[in-house]
Amino acid sequence: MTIKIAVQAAPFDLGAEIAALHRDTPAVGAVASFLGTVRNEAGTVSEMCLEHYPGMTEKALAEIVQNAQTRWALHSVTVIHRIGPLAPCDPIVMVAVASAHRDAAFAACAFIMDFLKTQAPFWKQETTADGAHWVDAKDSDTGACARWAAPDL
Amino acid sequence: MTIKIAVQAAPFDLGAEIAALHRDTPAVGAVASFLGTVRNEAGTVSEMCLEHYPGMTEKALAEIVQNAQTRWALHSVTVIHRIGPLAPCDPIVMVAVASAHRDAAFAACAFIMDFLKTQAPFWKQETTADGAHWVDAKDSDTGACARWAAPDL
Amino acid sequence: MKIHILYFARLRETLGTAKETLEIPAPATLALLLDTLRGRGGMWAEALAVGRNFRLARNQDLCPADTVLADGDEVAIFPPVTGG
Amino acid sequence: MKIHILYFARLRETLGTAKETLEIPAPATLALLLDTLRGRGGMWAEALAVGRNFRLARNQDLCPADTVLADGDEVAIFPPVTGG
Repeated sequence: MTIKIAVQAAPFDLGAEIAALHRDTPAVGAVASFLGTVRNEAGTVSEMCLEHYPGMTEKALAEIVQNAQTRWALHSVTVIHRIGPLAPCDPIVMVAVASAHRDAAFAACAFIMDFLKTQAPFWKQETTADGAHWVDAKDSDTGACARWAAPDL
Repeated sequence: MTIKIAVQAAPFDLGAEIAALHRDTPAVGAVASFLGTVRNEAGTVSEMCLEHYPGMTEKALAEIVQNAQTRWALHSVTVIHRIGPLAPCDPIVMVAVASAHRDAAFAACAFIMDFLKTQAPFWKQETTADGAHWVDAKDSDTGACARWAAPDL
Repeated sequence: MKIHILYFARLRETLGTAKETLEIPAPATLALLLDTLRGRGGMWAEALAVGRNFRLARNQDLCPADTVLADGDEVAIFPPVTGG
Repeated sequence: MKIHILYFARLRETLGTAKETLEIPAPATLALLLDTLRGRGGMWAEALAVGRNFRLARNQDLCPADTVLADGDEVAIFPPVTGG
């Protein structure tokens, strides 16, 4: 399996990353991907800043991808997470999983996102008119991981 | 909700389609997408040709997307399916779903693919050294739809 | 009444026909239309035999064989779909 | 033994410290290290109080408070993560 993990301030090219997972790769029939962006439904967020724990982020992401690999037959996985200051609508994270069939690709992509949300050491700080404040963790994210604990999936 | 459905011989630009779903759209926090490509694990396929039922394909895809919309809070959906002759590794289909949160985006994307595979009138014909033959439908695809029938998902 | 019939993929090849328009007496269901087609014998009787795995659409919606037809309907008969 | 400690995000701001190196007697667990930090009183006692919602990592792996430390370990204390 080919694994690419990157933690970077720079934007990523989701289309190019997905293309790299299937181009000239006849064993791949399915690529499931996820893009997370800076949401700003209320229109109050002027900036979102991502702090992380250098070294542990890459390690945590690699472990999550390896755990996915033991559960599903995957051909390749790319995970890119941005850090530093971002604007509303900016891409934050992408996960793309290539497999022979769609069920493995979809499941592994959702699995990686669920664990990234609860185990990878990133923290969001939003800036609004009131100043900067740290985003609280969501119980629903912890709950999302629990569903993968079932012995038969 | 914004819906884009296209059935076309031309290639599509998955990255550009996904970007269109979240750019300048602060209500979107998640875009889940799927790319299906011409698989050729055994190396025997020289061409894959997609036949379809003009008119019904677009109608069937629109109904599937509308059904997804009644189940999940979606911001926008793009479905593009190619027709005509394709080569191994070529993209066949893309589904991209934008939502505020990832669970709705992932679920709706998988739902649309499951129903597209069993209800949208497309047929694949593979060409190998032996000539052209129609690809058989898979029981696993019919089974994949059954899971969405559960009353509480 | 006039029924426009379309055939797709393997079924189109087997029957050697992509489309035709048939005049049948009203009232009629899809099942009755299928009986009429089977009455031609040969590949028609074989490919459309009861229990064979094919799908039916009326006016571009998948539907069961007991669907009632109306004058001018577009009916399509095709193998299980394999797109995506 | 020497333990290198890192603080992140809200906890880093609350404690006014991003990192420090502490000399503590071996053997020691992460729980014992936390007790030592709480002993400083003020924000340290409050932010790291038992039952407060923070996470622990030893050498860049999430781990529970009963984890035994070794000389030169890197320990990180941080709020629940919110990336993605």
